[in-house]
Amino acid sequence: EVPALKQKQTYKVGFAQTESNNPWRIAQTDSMKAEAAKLGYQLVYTDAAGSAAKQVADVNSMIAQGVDVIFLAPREEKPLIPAVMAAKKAGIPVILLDRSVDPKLAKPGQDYLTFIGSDFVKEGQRMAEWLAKNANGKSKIIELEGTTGSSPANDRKKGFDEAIKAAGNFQIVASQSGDFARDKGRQVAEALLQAHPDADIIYAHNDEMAIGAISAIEAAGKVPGKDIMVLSIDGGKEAVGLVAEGKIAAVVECNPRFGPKAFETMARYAKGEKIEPWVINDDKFYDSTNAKAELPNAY
Amino acid sequence: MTITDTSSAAPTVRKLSSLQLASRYGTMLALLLLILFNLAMTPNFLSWQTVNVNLTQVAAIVIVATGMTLVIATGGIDLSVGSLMAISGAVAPMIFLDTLVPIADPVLAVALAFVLPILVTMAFGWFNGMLVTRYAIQPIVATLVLFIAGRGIAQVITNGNLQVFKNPGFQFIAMGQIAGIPAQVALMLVVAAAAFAVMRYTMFGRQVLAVGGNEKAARLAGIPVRRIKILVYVISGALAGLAGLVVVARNSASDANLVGLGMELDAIAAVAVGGSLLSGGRANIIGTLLGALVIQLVRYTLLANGVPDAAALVVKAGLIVLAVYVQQRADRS
Amino acid sequence: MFSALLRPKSAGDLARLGVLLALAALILFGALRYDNFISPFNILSCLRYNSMFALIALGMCFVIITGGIDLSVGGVAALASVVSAFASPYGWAAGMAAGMAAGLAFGLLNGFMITGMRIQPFIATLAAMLASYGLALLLADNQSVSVSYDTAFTMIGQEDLLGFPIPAWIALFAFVIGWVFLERLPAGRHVLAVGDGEATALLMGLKVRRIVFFVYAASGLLAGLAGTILAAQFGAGQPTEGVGWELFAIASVVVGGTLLTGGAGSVGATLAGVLLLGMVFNVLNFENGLGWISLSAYWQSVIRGLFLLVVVILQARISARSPREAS
Amino acid sequence: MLLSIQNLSKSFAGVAALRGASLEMADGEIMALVGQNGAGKSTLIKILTGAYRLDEGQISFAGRDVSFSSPAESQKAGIATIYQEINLAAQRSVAENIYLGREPRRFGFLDHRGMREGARQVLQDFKLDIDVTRPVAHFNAATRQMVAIARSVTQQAKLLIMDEPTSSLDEREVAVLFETIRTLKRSGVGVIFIGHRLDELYALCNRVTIMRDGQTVAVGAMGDMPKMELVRHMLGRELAAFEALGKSADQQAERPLRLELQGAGSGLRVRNVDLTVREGEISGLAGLLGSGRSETARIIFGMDRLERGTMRMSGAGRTYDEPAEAIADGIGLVSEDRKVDGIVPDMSIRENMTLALLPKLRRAGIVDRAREDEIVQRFIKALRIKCASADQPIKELSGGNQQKVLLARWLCTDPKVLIVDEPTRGIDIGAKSEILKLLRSLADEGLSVLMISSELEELLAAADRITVLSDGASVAVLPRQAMSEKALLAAMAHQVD
Ligand SMILES: Nc1ncnc2c1ncn2[C@@H]1O[C@H](COP(=O)(O)OP(=O)(O)OP(=O)(O)O)[C@@H](O)[C@H]1O
Ligand SMILES: Nc1ncnc2c1ncn2[C@@H]1O[C@H](COP(=O)(O)OP(=O)(O)OP(=O)(O)O)[C@@H](O)[C@H]1O
Ligand SMILES: [Mg+2]
Ligand SMILES: [Mg+2]
Repeated sequence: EVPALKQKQTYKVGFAQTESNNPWRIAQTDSMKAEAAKLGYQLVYTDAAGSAAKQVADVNSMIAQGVDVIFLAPREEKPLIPAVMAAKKAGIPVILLDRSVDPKLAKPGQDYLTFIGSDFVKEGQRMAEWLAKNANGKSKIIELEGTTGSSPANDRKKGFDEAIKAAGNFQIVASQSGDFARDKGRQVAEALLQAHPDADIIYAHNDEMAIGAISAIEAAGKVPGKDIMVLSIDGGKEAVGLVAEGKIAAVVECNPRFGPKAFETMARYAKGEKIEPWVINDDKFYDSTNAKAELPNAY
Repeated sequence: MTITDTSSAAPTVRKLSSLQLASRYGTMLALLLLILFNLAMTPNFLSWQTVNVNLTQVAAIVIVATGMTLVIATGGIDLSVGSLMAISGAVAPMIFLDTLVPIADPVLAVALAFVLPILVTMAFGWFNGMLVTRYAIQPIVATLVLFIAGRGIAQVITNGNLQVFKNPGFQFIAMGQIAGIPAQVALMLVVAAAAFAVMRYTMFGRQVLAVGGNEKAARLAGIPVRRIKILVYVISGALAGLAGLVVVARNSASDANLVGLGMELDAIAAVAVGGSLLSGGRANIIGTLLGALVIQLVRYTLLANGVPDAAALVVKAGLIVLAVYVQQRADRS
Repeated sequence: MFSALLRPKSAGDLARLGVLLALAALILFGALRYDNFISPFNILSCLRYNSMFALIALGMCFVIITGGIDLSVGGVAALASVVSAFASPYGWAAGMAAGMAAGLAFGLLNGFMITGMRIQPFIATLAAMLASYGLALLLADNQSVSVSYDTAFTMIGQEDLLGFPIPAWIALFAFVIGWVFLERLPAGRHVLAVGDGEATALLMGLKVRRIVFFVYAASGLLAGLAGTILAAQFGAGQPTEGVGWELFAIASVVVGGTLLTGGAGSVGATLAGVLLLGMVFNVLNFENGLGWISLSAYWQSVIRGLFLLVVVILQARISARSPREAS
Repeated sequence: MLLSIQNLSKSFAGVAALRGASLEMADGEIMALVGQNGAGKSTLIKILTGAYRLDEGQISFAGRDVSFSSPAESQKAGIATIYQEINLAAQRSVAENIYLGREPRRFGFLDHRGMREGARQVLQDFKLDIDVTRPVAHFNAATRQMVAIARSVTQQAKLLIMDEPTSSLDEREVAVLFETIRTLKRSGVGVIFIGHRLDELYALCNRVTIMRDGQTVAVGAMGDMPKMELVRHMLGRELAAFEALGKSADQQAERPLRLELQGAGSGLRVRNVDLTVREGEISGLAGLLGSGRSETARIIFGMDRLERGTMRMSGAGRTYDEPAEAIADGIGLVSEDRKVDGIVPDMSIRENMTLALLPKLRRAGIVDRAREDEIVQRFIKALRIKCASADQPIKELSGGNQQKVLLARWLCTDPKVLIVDEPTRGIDIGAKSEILKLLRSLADEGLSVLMISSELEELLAAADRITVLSDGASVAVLPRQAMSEKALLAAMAHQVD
């Protein structure tokens, strides 16, 4: 069973972040910190700098420091299992944020409390389904993948590729990693556009690469939104603005503001409520129909 | 003073081509093979746009690798270049976006956005040089300090946040054109040409090589060893700073987390593929230019031919080894 | 090592003394400032985690003594973790053998590139780093590979023996062998002499190539072992892990007073260097937990850089004050 | 026949270093191998021992045809070698160096104690009492040379090769070495001895092989070969007599002082040195090894700080923090260890030669190539530097020719004071007299030369005045009238006995 959590005035909570090298993670961290500050909790924050192994060590140091709850944004599904188990053994409930751990090895409500977040596979699917309806005759896709080996990259590719195959009529002419980065995304897009001049859709695994791709399209003398349709995931303000401008056709949101929901879930558990195994984050979808209106709400 | 000619036998003439030429041809050969391969295999390779894409993408590497060549020529190495790029890339937008202090005159702001970040990275280069000379810390370790802390500094001053901007004046160095040549390509050529001239014709160039070749002998010949070493790190810092500006200008955004990430390895690989010994005493700027082009073209080839990222790593590794090997064979023959 | 510390003879001895003092000071600082810092849980989990780095640093120490460098250790460890994860269903021994074999294979490749093809170590091992990551990703299909929980494989990483983590035992064992090799076997002298100058060692009749080949093979093997522990400890082969390990290892070796120019070095001080640098992360985590200042990850890297700076400057100072060397 | 080398050829990058050289010797023979700088002696040795590969020729050793592919192999076969540039692992201890590659073991482990004791014993035979656990880098060139010799002698080889082993030894040490060699000879060991000091060769060797331009030009018993004939074979011409050097006119006492040290001291090695060098004279500096001559030169040249006493250049008080300052004041230094702090190996002869001249060769930061080439060519001819072209890397030159380039490095800066530390070390007899003559003619034009040398004969022949150091202090100044070998030795031995 998941360790119990006493009701207290204030808590010492741990938040084990995986990395801080992109705007999305930074927004997530800020949201957690802001919420902890609002509630007057003490937040023990660690950053694993992209290493699953270090993240386990970080969790262990939180255990040593005797935190009440651990929020864990697992870098990877499998390697974080030992951290989850160690916390359980030490009597500290764990709440997973934005990525889950291998369900075969650890179960919600048993080894950890719950998983709060959205589904990367589903994000890819949603994008593919939207595209199937709104392609307007475009069909040749360049896919800009995230960092090779990272789970959002794997899942967003899997969800999209499978759904687009099911939809038929589409062809992924090239699929290469742009490392979730604007500069790399641009460089890869430049090379791929050059090698595949017939491509008319670019699907990027995050906003940054999509924005890089737009400048690659412009450098190649084409018009984003007209000659080439750009699709993205994340839905930060800049990207939503570009949807409003018409340069990006559609964005699936993946909201990083986890703070309120995370701490609310924790409070519910302390009160003794039963927590569902998956606290779903509902993410928006932006396209030309709603982008202008939603722009102020984008993160 | 008078020295009388007492020689009896005329010195025998050497019929060997110069070593430098040979090693340059090694890299050249690798480049030619790559181009031939692409002509045969890569779709739409033969076009001006291809040249354009590759040259603009290689510009930053060449600029950094030029500074790296000088550092390596003194027997040093500079791991901090990527972090310094991040710092200059972080500072520049803060100036013309008025995040630091409001500057009324936009022209002045842009001018400062060019000058100040480079001064900052030069100062960091000076810091590297001081560690290497004053404290006699080995270059890999001395520059490892800023490799680790430098990016942290850039992240701290921007709080890790992306800075997005549109500023045609500033972005001219990446987006502009000079006589039909993209500005960053022109910049790259100017930097490489200047470095070439310095190494070949000036006293400073000679002294850099002497310091790398035998530091004790250089000191005994009256060469200001410390000053020369500090200077190459300052130059490397300045060029890294410049490359940082080019990269952020090209992206209309500065991301302290990612600008210049891994650049040190690309730059060092370019220098090595280009035929300069990492142990110092040699500097082959043209080789570095060609080496960077080889690396860039390998990347392009793999991308354009749809080689998956993982396999691309293996192929890239193999090609670097091959290029260095060919180059060294040529060198020894 | 200890007699040398009591009566330091060379700059190296003094630097080694420095790293031990720094380690003691840091532990004392942590013990006084934080609750539970010297709790068995914290110390043992620190040792468990850092044993991987210790193994890599040991190999790096030998490589650096010959005046070389091995940038491939992180990538090789990642590859080995994937390979051993694949082999783990056949038992812990099979997993371990497979991981070490993968590491050794890359070590031999490095050795061949450096001695056979005469490619500079920096470039050869840089290429090996790229290639090993590439292979790891290809084998693992870009994902972590789960190890088998049916065999005893995870024991290698997760269990204790006599109250002490098994990975730490493995690392300790490796260091004892490394120490005996370097200090007590003729071959250790030869490794040191090669680092002093390859041309000289050659003229003195040493089989330089064989020695250089050997140290890269050993470094690969140890990286393979570290990768195996990585897989066992975290229950997965991780093709994207290991980034930056080579720099950590280099820094540990240097902090331990081994010069990158080769020809001198100490196994024991390297271990102290690993613990010192590993402890810094731990202290930073505890400092965050105090809640006085919440250090962002960014400040942490600035502080780590500064810490490295302070240590190497202190070392430089110490060596500068040691007896002057004539040449 | 112990060793027979026939028709050996070898070229480097198209330049022939050996052209059919040969050498034959029997057990228990001490063979002198002589020749001008660059004649190919060291190359011959390196091929024989497997450090270089031969292009053509046959070698048989101890009755078998051999072709060693590495020094390790030749050592195993019973050839012990000291190469010209002392080759020891600088950071390893003396004991380890002596036993490197054949360490004493106990149960497979290193026998540290046995190594220490053994090394101490061996060195005692050479009358050397040093701490064998200290790195060799801590010792001066002479001590290192002795360690290298001890290493080779203890290898119990059938053939012992020594390439200029005495170049940095003083007479006492040379005597000890020769005694050891003679003992080895008696036990049947063959010795090849390369050297430029003819007296030594006559004292030690029983046969001689003479090389010129990569060929063997004469072989004979040492006793049947008069000195003049030997030199003629070596040079291919007659040698002008050593004594013809001449001295400066006698009124030198009235000449203005150029460089003056009074009570100079630095660290422990230099305690109290008084020294004067006048305009246009060659001032000699003599002393036993370790007496502090080189260290005195280091002080004058700004490599070490003048901690006590005063130094004056042309009457003005001076202290230099960096060699650059000394150079700017018109001082030059040819250091004693050309490999460590002389040559820049990968640079060309031209670049090496003009290294110190660069500031004067520059116009707006650019090196004036035309002038540079002109100067370099002039010196290559004047000093008869044997090279393929001025753009050849200096590392490819023979030791003696490298030394000439270094001398040229300073001569071309037209200095006021030139300090030469062992200027003729490793230089053949022909070039040696040329260099001494050159120094003399430069002095006649006003150059002040401070000459440090361990060769008394050379000092007596060239110097106008000799200051003798002992244990870091100047103990005597011998004016020309008082100079004699006896007086010099007496002064050098001062305070030692
Ligand atoms: N590694 C090398 N590369 C190119 N040329 C070389 C090399 N080693 C020797 N030489 C050339 O071979 C010739 C013979 O040199 P060697 O060193 O054998 O002369 P030596 O007789 O030992 O002279 P010295 O008395 O000055 O030591 C010289 O002209 C030298 O320039
Ligand atoms: N007994 C000794 N033990 C260790 N080192 C010594 C000893 N004697 C001298 N040295 C070394 O010799 C150097 C001082 O001698 P220095 O070279 O100045 O004398 P020198 O008279 O010029 O001798 P040389 O003829 O070798 O040039 C020092 O650097 C010191 O390291
Ligand atoms: Mg010689
Ligand atoms: Mg001396």
